[in-house]
Amino acid sequence: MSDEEKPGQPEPPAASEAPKAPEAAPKAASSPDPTASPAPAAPAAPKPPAPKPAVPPAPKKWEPTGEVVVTPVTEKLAARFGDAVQGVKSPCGEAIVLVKKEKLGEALAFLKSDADCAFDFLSNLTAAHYPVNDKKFEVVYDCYSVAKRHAVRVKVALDDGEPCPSAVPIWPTANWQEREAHDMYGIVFEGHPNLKVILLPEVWDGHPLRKEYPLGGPKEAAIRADKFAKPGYMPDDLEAAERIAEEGRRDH
Amino acid sequence: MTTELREAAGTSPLRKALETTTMELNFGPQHPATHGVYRAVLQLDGERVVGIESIIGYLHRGIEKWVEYRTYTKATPIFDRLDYVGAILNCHGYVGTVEKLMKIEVPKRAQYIRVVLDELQRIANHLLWLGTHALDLGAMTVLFYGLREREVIMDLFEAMVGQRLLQNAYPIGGVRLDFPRGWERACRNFMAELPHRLDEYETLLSSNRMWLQRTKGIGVISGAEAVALGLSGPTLRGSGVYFDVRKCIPYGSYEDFDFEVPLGENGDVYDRYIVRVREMRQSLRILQQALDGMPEGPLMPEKLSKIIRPPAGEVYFSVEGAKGQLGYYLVSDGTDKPWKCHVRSPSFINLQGLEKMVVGGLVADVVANIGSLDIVLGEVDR
Amino acid sequence: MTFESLMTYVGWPLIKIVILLGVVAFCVAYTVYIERRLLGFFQSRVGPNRVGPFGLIQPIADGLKLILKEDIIPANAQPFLFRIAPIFAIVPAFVGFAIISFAPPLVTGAGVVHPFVVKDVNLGILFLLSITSLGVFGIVLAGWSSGSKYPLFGSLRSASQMLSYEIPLTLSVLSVILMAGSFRLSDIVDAQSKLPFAIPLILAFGVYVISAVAETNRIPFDLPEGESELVGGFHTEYSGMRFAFYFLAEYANVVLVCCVATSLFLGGYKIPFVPYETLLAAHPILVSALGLAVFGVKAVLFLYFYIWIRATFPRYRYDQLLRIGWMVLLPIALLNLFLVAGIKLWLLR
Amino acid sequence: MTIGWILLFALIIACALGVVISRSPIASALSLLVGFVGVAILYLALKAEFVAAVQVLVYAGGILVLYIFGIMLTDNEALRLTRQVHFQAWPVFLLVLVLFLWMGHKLYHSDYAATPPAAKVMVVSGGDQAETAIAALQAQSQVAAGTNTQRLASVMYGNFLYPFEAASVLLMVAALGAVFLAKKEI
Repeated sequence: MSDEEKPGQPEPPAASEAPKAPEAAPKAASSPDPTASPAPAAPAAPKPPAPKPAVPPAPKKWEPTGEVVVTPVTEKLAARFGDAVQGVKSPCGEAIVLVKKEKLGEALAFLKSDADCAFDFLSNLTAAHYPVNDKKFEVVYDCYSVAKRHAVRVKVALDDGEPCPSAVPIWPTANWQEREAHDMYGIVFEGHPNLKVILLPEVWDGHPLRKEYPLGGPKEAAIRADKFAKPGYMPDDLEAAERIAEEGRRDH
Repeated sequence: MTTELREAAGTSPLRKALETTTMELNFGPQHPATHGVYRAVLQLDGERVVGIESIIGYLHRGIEKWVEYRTYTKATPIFDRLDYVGAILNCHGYVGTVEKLMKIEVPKRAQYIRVVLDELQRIANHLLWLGTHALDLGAMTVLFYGLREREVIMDLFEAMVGQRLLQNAYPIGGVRLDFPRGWERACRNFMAELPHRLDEYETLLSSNRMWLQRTKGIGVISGAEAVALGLSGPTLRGSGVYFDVRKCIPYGSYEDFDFEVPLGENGDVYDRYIVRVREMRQSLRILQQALDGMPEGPLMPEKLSKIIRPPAGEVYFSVEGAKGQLGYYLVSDGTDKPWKCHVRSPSFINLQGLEKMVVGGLVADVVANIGSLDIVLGEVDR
Repeated sequence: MTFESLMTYVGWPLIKIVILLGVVAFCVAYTVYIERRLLGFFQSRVGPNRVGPFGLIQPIADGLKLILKEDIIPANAQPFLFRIAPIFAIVPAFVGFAIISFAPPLVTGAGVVHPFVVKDVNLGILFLLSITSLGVFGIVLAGWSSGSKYPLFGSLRSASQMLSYEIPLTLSVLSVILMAGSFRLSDIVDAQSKLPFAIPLILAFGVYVISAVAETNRIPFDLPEGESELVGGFHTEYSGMRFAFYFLAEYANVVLVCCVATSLFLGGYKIPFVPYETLLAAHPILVSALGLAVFGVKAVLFLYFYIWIRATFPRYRYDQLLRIGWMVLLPIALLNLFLVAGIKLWLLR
Repeated sequence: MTIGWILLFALIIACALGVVISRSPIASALSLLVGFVGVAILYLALKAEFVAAVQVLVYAGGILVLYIFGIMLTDNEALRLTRQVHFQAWPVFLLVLVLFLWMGHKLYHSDYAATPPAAKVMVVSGGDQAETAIAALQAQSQVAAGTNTQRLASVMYGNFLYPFEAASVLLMVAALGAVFLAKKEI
């Protein structure tokens, strides 16, 4: 047990260096209006930055380490799509390519239909949120070929609210996984047959896996705020709720 | 002639009464055959299913969000709560992912111990599945027999790691403790007993005409359809597709062992059933080899920092879970907490195949098909 | 009206009915207990063993619990039908016992005969069939009046199942009637003095057993209440006492079927292969007591067989069940009937 | 005793009316059930146990269940909106009344024990008066003496075998026709 406890203790601000810091900005933007679910407010754009002392100065971009892995599949993709396909560094030797959004549908269809690639099995589809990057979202496709037994990961970077072509026509298995990514990140998949909530309740506000979304959700943040409030304090002050939630998060 | 009659009835209320409509049946979320809080809205024409809409998320606990606020070590036990009847396999998937990302070399003995526990867990999972599946189809005795054997495995787990259901079995890097004294003998006793028990179940089910009538030719899904739908594990192999992560993307020393991957032919409920039963026998083979060829050596790698801080980057790693390919997509930002962790849960994706299996069948077949998918709602909803 | 005639027409039947009702209710309650214990043994577990020695008071505890529970009537239900439906189920199940002779008649001193039957009706078996055919109303009305879809499904299935299986059941009973030449149950039992009908009428016996399992809605034919599909089937919405009525009705039907099978096919209170005349030499009370015991043993053995089936088999699907009824059992029953009629006409002249 | 009979008759007639008048189809079906049972009691009183048992077995336990089966599968609201009794109700009622009076008159004034449409009476009632009718029948055919059931059987399968078979063929045709009509497409 002791080795589990230790990492938690020496946790000065050093632990939350790079990407966690700029959470504050989009959070402040989203918190007053948690109902903006499908296309949430652009981070920090309409509102002045929240007055927070803890905001570190220069947000660093999220950069993977390691080196780019080249396999016959990535070569073939590069040959076919040229600049639209770009290798991504991997710390553990995985073949990853970043495809431009315009070419994504074409590239995925090519991966499925090409005789050498033959990626008939979409193993995993998910999304990720990098608030500090230029393009804030990534959709990740882990393709596997049951026949050829090789794998490749295709990624596409998206702006907030930018639609992504649906992979359902290519791999039917993408159906629920895209719905889940839509639930969790608010990514809109164009051409999806039935893009509606799957894991969340139908009336859920916001997209929980976005980084600005507090653990426990806005409602719980408000409840926490209420608990610490003085008598007569209005509990709908979401600023304070966020602050308390942040404290709670640090406690974890 | 009939249409003429209908036309003759005109627009009178009588005509309205003569019209047939489909019936909407709410199947779950509290229903004995949904194995948890799964809800399906069935469109029925008489007893025939013409449409199904799956509604899930009743057990969604936001594990993926939660993990982002935990250190890598502290996140480990959370994943046991996904598939709570195959917890060790979840744990293996997660620690394997971190190990792959950090390029940690797990000692050979630890790998073999993991194989032993994994396969025991797989057998335990399949035993519970067999019992509940049989109970869904009305054969209640098999459930109690299956639980009886599973109990032995639970006791083995308890002796090994101190927990029965949610074991938190592996730390990142290896295993915590070696087999306790006498454990191996107890395990071998169980392994000697199980084949006879399996024969017993097969006498009760595989050679039972009623069982065959309820399962053969029901919920057929072809290999190509199954691959396109992303099904994996016994559900996919029941359709005759050779895809087992242990063989195709080997991990954790599985390449050392000699075992077969049972395949079905028709992709029906029976094939999925028989694949799982045969898989248990193959798991016994692996167990035997792992116990016989157990290497000596350390249980944890020598150089492993107490604070797990992987390099920034992303990784996808999958193990053969009890239900299928159990994958973890992990993004690290170089800190001691994951930036993102997504679980490719086989139950969630296999459940998509249900629509293909049940439409056109009867209500009773819905139950058989849900049973044959072997879903655990903790894993579907995460 | 004299006292004696009053006793003959009202008193004795009433006393018999009261005794029979008590005994049957007791037997039914303990059938549940026996089933749970036996299932426990079949499934390598214990079964109820906490309430009283060996859990013997368990049925009483269960009954008390059910009586004390709230009687819930769903908002969508049709209250009147919902209330009376359980009565439709339980009355036929209990009335059926009226014609069964459990033991040889007790002959006392001056040639006065006390038959061990409430009323040995002339058309006994026909009466039984027609009364039990009314039991389906309890199920159909329950499903209809609950205002819920699972009970509706259950009762639809039940109605078609009971109608389908009544025909082979009746045909198999008909061959017994042909052999015995009478509808009267005591005549049928007497006709089996030498040999139980189960041996010459093995086909009819098989058809009867299968149809009876289906008529009483038990595994493998328990589709109307197939719990993994229809939750509880027709009684999903029932609770408390009204649920207990259905529960009792089901087990009363099981006991009834066991008793009827004993009377029709297993020789009733006759000891197989032992000439009845040798027994008559003994004391009359002994004869009756022995007959009662023999009847009980046969019925319990049949019950054991029933429970054994439940522990072993999975459930059929609805369409398969109907197919078996119409395509397999009905032709077999018809064939058997023709065979028996032919034998009776030409061989046993 | 007579009061009991009058009550029974009243019940049967009330149930018969209930079948026709009731708005709710399920109530109609239930009145029909009570009516069937009441008629069965009448048969029992007339010593036609076989007919009584068959009445309950076939009509109450079989056919009525099919009716209810049908009712359960239909849209009840639409049925409730359908008018059960139309403008022709009163003329029909008068006509039926006339028919009943005529029948009563005929029954009251005819000495049917002597004339041989006895089989009809036999099948319908099987009562005490029918005993003489059977005696008359026995004179012209080889009807065996025995219980009520046996005699009914020998009449039905002896004298009236051809009408009986014709009726069954008719029923078979009706059943096939019903299947043909009910099937969506053939």
